[in-house]
Amino acid sequence: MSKIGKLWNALANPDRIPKLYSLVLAAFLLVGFLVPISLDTNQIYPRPVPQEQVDEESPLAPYDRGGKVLKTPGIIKAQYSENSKSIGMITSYMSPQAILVQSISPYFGTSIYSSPGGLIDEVLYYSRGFDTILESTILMMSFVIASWLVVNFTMNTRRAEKDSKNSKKANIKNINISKNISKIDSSSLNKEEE
Amino acid sequence: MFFYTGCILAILGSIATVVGPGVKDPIVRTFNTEVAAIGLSLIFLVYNHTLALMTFIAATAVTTLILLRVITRLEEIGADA
Amino acid sequence: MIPLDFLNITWISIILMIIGALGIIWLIKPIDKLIMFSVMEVGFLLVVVSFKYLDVALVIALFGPISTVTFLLSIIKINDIRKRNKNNLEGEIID
Amino acid sequence: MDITTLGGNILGTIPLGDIVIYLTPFHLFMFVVVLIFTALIAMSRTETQVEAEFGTLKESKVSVGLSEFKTRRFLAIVCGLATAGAMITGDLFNITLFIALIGIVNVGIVSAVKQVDVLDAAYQYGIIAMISSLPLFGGAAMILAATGTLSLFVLSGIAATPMMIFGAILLLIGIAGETGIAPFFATKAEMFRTPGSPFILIIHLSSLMVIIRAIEVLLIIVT
Amino acid sequence: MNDLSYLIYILVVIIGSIVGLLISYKKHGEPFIFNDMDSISVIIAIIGWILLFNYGLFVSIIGFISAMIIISIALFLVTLVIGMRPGYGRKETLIGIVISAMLWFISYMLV
Amino acid sequence: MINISYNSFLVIDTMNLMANVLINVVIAFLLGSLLLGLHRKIMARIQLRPGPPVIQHLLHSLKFFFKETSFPKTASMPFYVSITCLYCAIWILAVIIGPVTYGTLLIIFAIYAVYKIVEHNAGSSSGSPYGKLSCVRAVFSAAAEIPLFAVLAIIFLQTGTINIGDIVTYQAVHGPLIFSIPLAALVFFILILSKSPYSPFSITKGKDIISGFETEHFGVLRGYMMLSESIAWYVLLWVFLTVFFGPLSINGYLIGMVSITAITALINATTPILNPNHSVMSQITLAIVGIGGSLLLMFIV
Amino acid sequence: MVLIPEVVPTITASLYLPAVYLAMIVGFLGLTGIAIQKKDIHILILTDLVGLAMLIMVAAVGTDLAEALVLPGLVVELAEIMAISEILISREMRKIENAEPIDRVIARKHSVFPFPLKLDMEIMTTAPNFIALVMILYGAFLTGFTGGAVAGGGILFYIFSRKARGLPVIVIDGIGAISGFSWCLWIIGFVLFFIAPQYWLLLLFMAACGLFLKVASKLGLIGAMMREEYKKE
Repeated sequence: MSKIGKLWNALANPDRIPKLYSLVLAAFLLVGFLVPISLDTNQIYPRPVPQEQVDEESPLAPYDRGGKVLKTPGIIKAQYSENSKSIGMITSYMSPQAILVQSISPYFGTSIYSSPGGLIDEVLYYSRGFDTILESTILMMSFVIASWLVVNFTMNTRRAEKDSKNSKKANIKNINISKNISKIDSSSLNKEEE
Repeated sequence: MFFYTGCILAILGSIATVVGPGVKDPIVRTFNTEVAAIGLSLIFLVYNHTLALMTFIAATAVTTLILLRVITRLEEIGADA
Repeated sequence: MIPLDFLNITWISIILMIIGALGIIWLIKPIDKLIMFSVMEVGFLLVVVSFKYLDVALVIALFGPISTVTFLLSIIKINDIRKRNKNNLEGEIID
Repeated sequence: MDITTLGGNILGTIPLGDIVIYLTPFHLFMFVVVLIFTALIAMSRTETQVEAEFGTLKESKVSVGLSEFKTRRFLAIVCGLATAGAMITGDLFNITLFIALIGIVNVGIVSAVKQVDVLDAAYQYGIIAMISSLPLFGGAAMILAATGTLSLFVLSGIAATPMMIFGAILLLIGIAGETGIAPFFATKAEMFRTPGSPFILIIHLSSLMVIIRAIEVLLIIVT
Repeated sequence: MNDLSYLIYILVVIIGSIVGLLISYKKHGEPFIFNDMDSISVIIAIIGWILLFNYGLFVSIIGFISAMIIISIALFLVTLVIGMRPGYGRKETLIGIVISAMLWFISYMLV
Repeated sequence: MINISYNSFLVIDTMNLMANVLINVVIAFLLGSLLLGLHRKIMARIQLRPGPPVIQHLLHSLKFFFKETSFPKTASMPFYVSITCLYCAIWILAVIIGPVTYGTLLIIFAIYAVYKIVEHNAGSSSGSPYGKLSCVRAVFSAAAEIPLFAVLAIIFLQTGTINIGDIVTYQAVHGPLIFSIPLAALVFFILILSKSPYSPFSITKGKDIISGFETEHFGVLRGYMMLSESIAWYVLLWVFLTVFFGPLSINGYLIGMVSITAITALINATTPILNPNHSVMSQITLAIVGIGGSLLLMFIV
Repeated sequence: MVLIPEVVPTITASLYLPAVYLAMIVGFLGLTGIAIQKKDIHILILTDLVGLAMLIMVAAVGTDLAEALVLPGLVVELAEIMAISEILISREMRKIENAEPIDRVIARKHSVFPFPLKLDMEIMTTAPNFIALVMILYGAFLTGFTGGAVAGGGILFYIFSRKARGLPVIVIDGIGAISGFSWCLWIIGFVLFFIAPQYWLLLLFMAACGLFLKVASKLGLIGAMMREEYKKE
């Protein structure tokens, strides 16, 4: 019983939690090898065979989904196509500079279709736009956190100057003492690193 | 073909990251994750996820930057973390 | 089977990548690793080109130097720091 | 299994493309509760922790500084909105994204404090939040692969296969890590020792609400 | 309206015990002593328990009173005794229960 | 004409519902506080003390409504007051969902979660170190009690519904659930035990931290807290009895509630309070055993 | 003529199983690595590996949707690694600041704040202008998250190889404000998408450019952080 108690107490130590968690997860991933896994081929937003469009020398490979600019929509198989009235239009749209690039070289399909219009825009902005809101919010929040820490703490240059002044003063004052101390002290500091 | 090369690279890279030679040095470890990243890039390429691949390349560069910053910073302040 | 058959773009890129990967893993000195990293990256660039995605190749080419420079900088900096710490250990005060 | 057996009759849906937000009494209740708490957080000021000192008759006061207060309040409100969103969304991947957002914001809320122990706990929690992105997104992707859909409406009509159950358990592990239920409670509980009661309240609120919602989602998937 | 009657019963129980508590404190201001039984509370307890156990009988005898009222009165009387200050009213309750149970048993056998 | 009559019918229906809610809430409060008083009395008798009268808990809660209310200077202001209102509101809502309308169990689950949050914030919003400790412990205990509540997933898997009314009808056909999923019932009982006063699991209100999260709430606020506590106890017992024992008459409920209160009192009087970590981990172990065991049983049978 | 299949092609479907197994192996290795590591910084690096496993798992589905879902996954990884690394740094700094005063004289004197790097690399003076220009232009052409990342990389590289040090706080705030506004632009674009689908072209540009600006400015911020780190004398 006391052993269990000790174990339970050890589990309450924050340092051990990530390790415990990763162990549990790793063990569970091994279970995944026993589970029958197969891809259901009836997916939404399917795409053609890899390299098929390149072999056909389509200048828009690998994101060519048909359609004509501002006229006919491209082919998109969405979950609820009734919720998105103009589905496929974005995929079929190309900005003027994209048309220019298309006429220059047949090997720039990716960049053509990641400029406004194109498949990813269709999915990211139109049919699943809410996901992208969240995604960019996550990025923004992490930047808020990081930049707040940077500005107020880890990179506070004003404080750095103040501190360096202080430490210089202290240094001049205690130059003798610090000379004596530094030997002991720095060795103790660096011992941990080795 | 490239798919399996990608798999090999990813597995090799991750093994090396965990128990490779000299991984006590965090910089070495960061380098080794790069191998796995290239393996992943290959897989993206095979699936024709080229946009994701482009973003991944950019994001990897930034992630590496951040990691290296942490490493140097910690080394600088002599932290034992 | 002619040995020169292996000189097609697929095998070259794969061999380059594998060599690069093994090099990154087995060489311990960071600078050596950096060189091998470039080798691996070139192999990957080759693959992308053989897939005919030139724009992706462009991005890789652009980000290549950036990662190299970052790695280089931090390697130099860390070496610097370690040297200082070693000096520090010998009792020298750095201002 | 029909969604209505779990949450009550559907009061309405809000279609946002493929992502359909749906309202049942259960989701509405959770949504409203979270919004009430978020509103309260936006209004209230922080408490001051007063503790007696040893050896003297003085007392030490720990309170939250102004700039810290503003940042933390902002993050807390975002966290509240994210939790509210996670309550009513009807898309699997959307939920995982909401949960990831909650995780990162939770770390942020305590990241500004000065206590080393709390920072340590926040760091460990952050590590778990990062690791748990594997089971979260992986589980969602696995369910997508097994069924070809992410919409909970459609998922509720599909009978469970072993692969779906595997994905669901992966999802559960991810949520357990991200929300810090036992046996992973320690990192999260340590974070609560810092002052700023309204803000750390939202950490707790989000995790509990997400667990309840997760149980509902898992039941939808599994049956 | 089933719930309402139970609400009334609970209220009666509470009022009964409060009144009982007040009465017993009025009556016994002294520190707790094991003294003998209080005859009035014995009578109240017996009446209360008899009413509680045999309300069906009483309803059939006196037709115009509903069961609810009888039970309410019974509960009031019963809890008046139970709710007395600690140590008081225990023996009385016991006697009440025993006697009324016997009575109920007899009436059950007879009918 | 039809329209009017329909409207008046609606009005009568709403009035009926309101009256029903009111009656049930009052019953919950009164019966809950009587049960808590009984709990205290039984514990006292087991520990060979005379103990206070059964109505003492009720008198206490009423008493606080007439006391002077004061607010700590350090409190986090709107929260400090509103948290007690929320405390009260969620349990009244639980009464509406449970005994009045026989709604879905998930909402009661959610209410329990909100209750843990209220407990947490009541502790932390006052600024008192005891409240703070209680707040941290509330997080601990929430980590353990929410999985206990997750046992309702088992009920769902067994009965195919989570609606209380449907569960009752299911039990009327198939017999009480306590016979088919006894482990789930045990886990739910542990939850009730952890909510009862002086229990080995009630770390948030352990006497080592004075009164835990209630330490700094005075006067009317405290009155509201005690009121909601009684309602909570009643609701939890009601849910347990309804979900696991099937359709019961009101006398059945009464007997069930009294006996569960007596059992918890017996357990609480004889066990010490556990250290927070141990409390959490033992509850979680029980939850895992209960949920896993009942799943196994369901697969085997 | 383009042919979009109704179902996932068999090649993609046959790749699914090995890809998922690969993800599991990589994830397993990373997780066991985390379980046996003791130092926090190593754990942080290894979580990167776990993130890779997650990306493989998502990408293995092999549809357009999967590709769209890879992007949020990437962003989450990037975002979390950044926030957490910052917390790690600040924790270690607090630790050292709170250490015994006798240590502090030495520890602080040369450690808590980054010291300058004596380095004169040719590439740092000549290359940035050109690389940054190309990348920003290309990123502006791409727009969206990808373009933002590319252009942001350029800005990052440019800022961080400039010579002067001591970035005023206002600049960081300014960058933050730009990204905040562009985020709002993007949200407005998205909401209007559903209210007024007939203006989808305009809204598409709003959303794409908003996201582009946002991501680019954010990454530029990292450059500002890095410049403090690798400042020159």
